[in-house]
Amino acid sequence: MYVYADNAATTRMSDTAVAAMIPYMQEFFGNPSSLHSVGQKAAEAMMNARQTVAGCIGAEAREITFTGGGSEADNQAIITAARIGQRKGKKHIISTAYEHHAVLHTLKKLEKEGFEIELLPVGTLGNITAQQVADAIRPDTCLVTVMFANNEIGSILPIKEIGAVCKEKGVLFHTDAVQAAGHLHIDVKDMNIDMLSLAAHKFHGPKGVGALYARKGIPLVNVIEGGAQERGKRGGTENVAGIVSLAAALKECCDHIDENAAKVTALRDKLIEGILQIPHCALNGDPVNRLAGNVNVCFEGIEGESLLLMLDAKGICASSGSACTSGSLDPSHVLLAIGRPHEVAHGSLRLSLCEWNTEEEVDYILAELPGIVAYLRSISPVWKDLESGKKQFIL
Amino acid sequence: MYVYADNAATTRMSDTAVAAMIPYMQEFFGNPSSLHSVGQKAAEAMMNARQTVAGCIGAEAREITFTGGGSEADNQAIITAARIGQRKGKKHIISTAYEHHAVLHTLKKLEKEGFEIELLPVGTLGNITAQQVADAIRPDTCLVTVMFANNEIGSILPIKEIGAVCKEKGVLFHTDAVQAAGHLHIDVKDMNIDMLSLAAHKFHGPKGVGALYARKGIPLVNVIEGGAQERGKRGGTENVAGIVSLAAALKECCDHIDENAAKVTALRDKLIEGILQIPHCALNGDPVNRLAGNVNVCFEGIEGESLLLMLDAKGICASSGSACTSGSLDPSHVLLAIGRPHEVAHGSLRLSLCEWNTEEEVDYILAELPGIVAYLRSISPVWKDLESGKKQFIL
Amino acid sequence: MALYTDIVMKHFMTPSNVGSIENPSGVGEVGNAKCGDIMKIYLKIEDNIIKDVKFETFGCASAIASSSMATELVMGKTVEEALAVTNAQVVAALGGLPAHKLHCSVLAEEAIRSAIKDYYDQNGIAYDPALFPAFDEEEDENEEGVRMV
Amino acid sequence: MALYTDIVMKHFMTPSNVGSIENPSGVGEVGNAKCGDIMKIYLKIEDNIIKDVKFETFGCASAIASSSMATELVMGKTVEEALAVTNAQVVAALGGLPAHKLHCSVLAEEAIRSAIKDYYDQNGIAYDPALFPAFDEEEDENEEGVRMV
Ligand SMILES: Cc1ncc(COP(=O)(O)O)c(C=O)c1O
Ligand SMILES: Cc1ncc(COP(=O)(O)O)c(C=O)c1O
Repeated sequence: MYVYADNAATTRMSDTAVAAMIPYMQEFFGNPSSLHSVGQKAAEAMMNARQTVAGCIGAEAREITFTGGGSEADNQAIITAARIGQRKGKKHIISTAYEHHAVLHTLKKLEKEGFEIELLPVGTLGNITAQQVADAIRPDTCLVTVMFANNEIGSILPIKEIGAVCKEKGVLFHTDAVQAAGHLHIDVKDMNIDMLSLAAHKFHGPKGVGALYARKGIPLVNVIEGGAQERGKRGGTENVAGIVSLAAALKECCDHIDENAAKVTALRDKLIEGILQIPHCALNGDPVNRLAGNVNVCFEGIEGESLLLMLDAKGICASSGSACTSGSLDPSHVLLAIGRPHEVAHGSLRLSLCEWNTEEEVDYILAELPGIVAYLRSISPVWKDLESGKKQFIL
Repeated sequence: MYVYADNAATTRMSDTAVAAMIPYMQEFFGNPSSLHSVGQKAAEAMMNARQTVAGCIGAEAREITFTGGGSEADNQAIITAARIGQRKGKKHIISTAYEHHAVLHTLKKLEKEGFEIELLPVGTLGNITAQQVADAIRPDTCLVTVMFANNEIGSILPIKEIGAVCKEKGVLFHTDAVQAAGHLHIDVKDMNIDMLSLAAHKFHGPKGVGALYARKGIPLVNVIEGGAQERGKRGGTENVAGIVSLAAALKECCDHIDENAAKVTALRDKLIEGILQIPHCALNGDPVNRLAGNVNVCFEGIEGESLLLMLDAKGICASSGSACTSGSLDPSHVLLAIGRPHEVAHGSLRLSLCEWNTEEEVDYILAELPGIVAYLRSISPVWKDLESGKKQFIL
Repeated sequence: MALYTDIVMKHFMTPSNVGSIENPSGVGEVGNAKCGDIMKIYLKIEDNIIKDVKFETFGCASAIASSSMATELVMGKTVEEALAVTNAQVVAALGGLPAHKLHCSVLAEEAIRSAIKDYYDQNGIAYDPALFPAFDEEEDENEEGVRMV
Repeated sequence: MALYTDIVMKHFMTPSNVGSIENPSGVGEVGNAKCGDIMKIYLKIEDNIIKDVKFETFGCASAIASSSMATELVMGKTVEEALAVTNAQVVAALGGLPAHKLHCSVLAEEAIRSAIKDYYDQNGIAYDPALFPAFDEEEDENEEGVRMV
C-alpha cells in the first residue's frame, strides 16, 4: 500500500489544477505584457485568476500580487512593513518563536540592520494569544507578523483577535497563511489582516507560485526589481500557467472547505487516537485547536529520520519536523519552542493528511507504525536505559 | 494565417518541455526536502536538472542555483556583487545603457544606497566594446554587468573579451544571458563569466523559472530568505516541474543550436530584406552581429502600437520595443540609447523568430506589413507633413 | 481583449471620419510626435452646424479610436454643443480606456476645441478666451493598468 | 534514492550485528541523545581476535548503517587491526554519505575505539593513551548536500 501523508510539506496537484495549467503552455503561451492577442489572452487569464484569489480571501483583485512562492510573499510583506516603519523611526517587530524560516530568517536579516525583533514565546500546547500581542506592542512597533497556522504542529492562531488588536493600535499586521489558505476560512477584511502570504503547492496547486495580499494603500517594496509586471511591484515575466492553476486549486479547496475539514478531521482524530496507544509517545500541539490534517507526535527512545525511512519502506510518506528543516542536524525549532527537550524532539513524526486520504490508509499506518517504533526501540541504547530505569522517561 | 513572431518576449513551450514537467505534477510531486521516496525522486530530478543546465554552459552542477525567473537571477547576481564590493569599500558598478530593467532597476536601487553606477554608452549600431569596459574599470569597481545579447535589437556583446578584461583586472563579471541561453554558445569558464542569468521561457521552457550560475566560491546573497533549499541561497519550495522542464528545454535547444541558428538567420535576413523595401524605414541594431531571430525596425510617420494591433488582426504577433515596456508611454530606452529620436522610436516594430517559424510565415508578414504601414501613414498627419516637405524625413 | 474594449477596437480597426476636408471651416492639431500622439481635426461648419468632420491621427489604438469617437460625437451638432463634448464623454462612449491611455481622450477633446477656435478666429467670431485655455498634457495620476469608464 | 546509496539503505534496513553481548570483553558508548545519535558497541574478544561484535544505535539511517558497516569491518580482526579502522573506511564501504551525515561514520569509529579501550582497561592491558584522544564532535566544514565518497 502507498500512503502519502506529507501534505503539509507539499501536495499532489489536483486534476483541476493540472487542467488549468495546460492551455497556458502551448496555446495561450503569450507574455501578458505583449499587446497582441496571444499575450492578452494570458493577461486576461491572470486578471481572472487575481479576481478568483481575491474572492477566496475577501480581498479585491488589485490587492493581490503573485509571487514565486510562499517564501517570497513572506519576505516581501515583512520587508515592506520594515521599510515603512523605518521611515517613521519605528524598528520594533513582533513575531512568534515558531514561525516558518521564510519569516524568521527575514527577521534575522532585519535584526542585523538594527531592527529589534521580539519573538513571542509559545505555550506548551503551541498557542499564542492576542493578549500576548497586545502586551508586546510599543509605540515603535512597525509590524506584527504571526502565522495563521503552524506548519509543524498544526496550531491555529487567533488571527481575527490579533488583527483587532493591531488595528486598534495602528500597527501593520501580516500573517503567513501558507498552511491555512484553502483549508481554513479567511476573510482579510473581517480579520483586519493587512498582508497575507499563501503558496499554491499547499492546496493541490503547483510549486513555485504564491500570492501576497496587501491591503490597498500599502506601498509594497520590491523583492525582485524589473519590468512593470504586477503594478511594478514584482519584476519578471509572470508564471501565467502557475498563476491560473493556483487560482483554480484555491477555488476548488475553498468551495469544499468545510466538507474537506470534516472528513480530514475524522481521519486525523482516528490516527491520533491509534498512535497514542503506543507507550511513551505524546501528541505535539493542541489536540483540538489544530489543522484538520495535522498529526505530530514524539516517540521516546528513537530518532525521527530512521522512523521516517522505515515508514517509507512500507510505502508511507511522512515527515519529521518541517520538510525544510530536514536537511539540518538540529531538531525542529518549533518543537523546542513548545518546550520539548532535544532528546524527545529528535524522535518526532509528522503525518499530514488531506481530503484524498482514506480510512484504509489510516488503518494501514496504524498497522505498520507500532511495529517500526518497537523495532527501532529494540535496537536503541537510549530505550534500553529508559526501560531499565537508568534514565527517566520524559513522555 | 497565424504567425507568432514575438519569441523574444516569450516562447511557446516545446513538447519536450511539457513532457518533462508532467511527471512532477501528480506522480513525483514530493517536496525535494522530504526524505521519503516521493520527495527524493523530486530531489534526484533536480540534481539531474542541475547537471544538465551546468553541462549546457560549461559549469559545474553546484554552481547552478534555480530561481523564480531571469529577473530574480539578475537581481541576485547584482546584489551579491554589490555586497561583496561594499565590504571592501568598492562601490562602482559598470553596466550599459541598454540593459533589461531587471538589471537597470536593481542598479537604480543600489544607486540610492550610494553606489556609483556607470552606464556605458551604446554605439548607433547597438554595440559595446571590451575596450570601453577596460577604460571604465577603476580600483573601486566591484562589478561589471553586461548583457550577453540585447532583447530588443538583438545585439550580441563581446562577452568573452569583456570576461578577459574583467579577469585581468580582478573585477566580478555578470552577464544577463536571458536572450542568449539556448541560442548562442556559452562556456562560462572559457568566457571568464563569474555569474550568468537565464530564464526558461525564452527557450521553449515554462515561465516563472530561471537559473543563476555563480562561479564556485562566490558567496551568493539571498534575494529570498527561507529554508535551506538551493544550499540556503534561495528559500522556498523548489518549482521541481519547472526546473526539470527548464533543463529539458535548454538541452534540446543547445543540442540543435547551430542548426536552429542557421535556419532562423536565413528567415530573419529574408524578412529584413523584405521590410527594408518599405520606404522611410530603417533597421535598428547591427545587420550582422545580431541574434538569429531578431528583426527590429523603425517606420517613420506611424506609431508602433497601432501597427502591432493591426498586425495582430491579421494573425501576426509582434512587439514594439520590449514586451516589458509596452505598458509605458515612453519609447524604448534601448532605441533611445542607440540614438533614435523619440518620434522615430515610437514607430518601432520587433519581430522575433524561432526555429518553428517558416518561410511561408515570413512571406505572409511581408505580404501584410507594407499595406498596414501604408494605411497608417495615410491617416497620419505626421506622414503628410513629411511627404509635403513641411517636416524633414529622419529615416 | 483585456486591454481595450470591443468598442475601442472597432473604432481603431474601422474608424469613422478618417481623412481631411478641402477648404475646412476650421482645423485643429494637438499633441506632438515626440510624445507619440498627434491629432488633426478638420471641420466643415455651415449655419453654426458641424456639417462634416474628419480626422488624421498619428498615435496608438486608443488615440485613433478616441479621434474616431470624438468626430462621431460632434457630427451634426451646433458649435456650442461640440464645445461641450468632454473627454469623459469620449471615454464613456468607448466603454472605457486603460488609465495610462486616458490622455488620448483628452487629446481628442482638445483637437475638437482647437478646430473650433480656428473657425472662430478665421471668421472673426468673438469668444471668451477663457473657453480655450492653453492645452497642457495632463499628468495622469491614476495607477497603471486601471481601467476607468 | 538521492540521499543515501543503496549500500547505506541496505545496512539501515537490514543491519548486521544488531543487539548486545552477554558478558562482553569491552563496551563503548559514544554520542548523546541531545544531538540525536548514540552508538553502543559490544565486543567479544578471544586471543586478541574480535570473535563477535554487536551494536545498538539511537540515530538516523546513516548512524545505523555506519554502525552496521563498522561492525562488519572489525568482525574477525585482531584488536590492532580494528583500531586501525577509520571513519573514511566506513564511508567508503558504504559507498559514500552525505556531507552533513559524515559525523555518523566518525561516531562509529569512535564507538569501536571506545569499546577496545574498555577491553584494555578491563583486562589491565597497557596502551598509549594517545591512541584514544578525547572524542570531540567534529565540526563538519563541508557544504550541505555534498556527497563525499
Ligand atoms: C535580456 C533580458 N533580461 C532579463 C529578462 C527577465 O526575465 P524574466 O522576465 O523571466 O524575469 C528578460 C525577459 O523578460 C530579458 O529579455
Ligand atoms: C507556514 C509556511 N510558511 C512559508 C512556507 C514557504 O512556502 P514556499 O516553500 O512555497 O516558499 C511554508 C512551506 O514551505 C510554510 O509551511
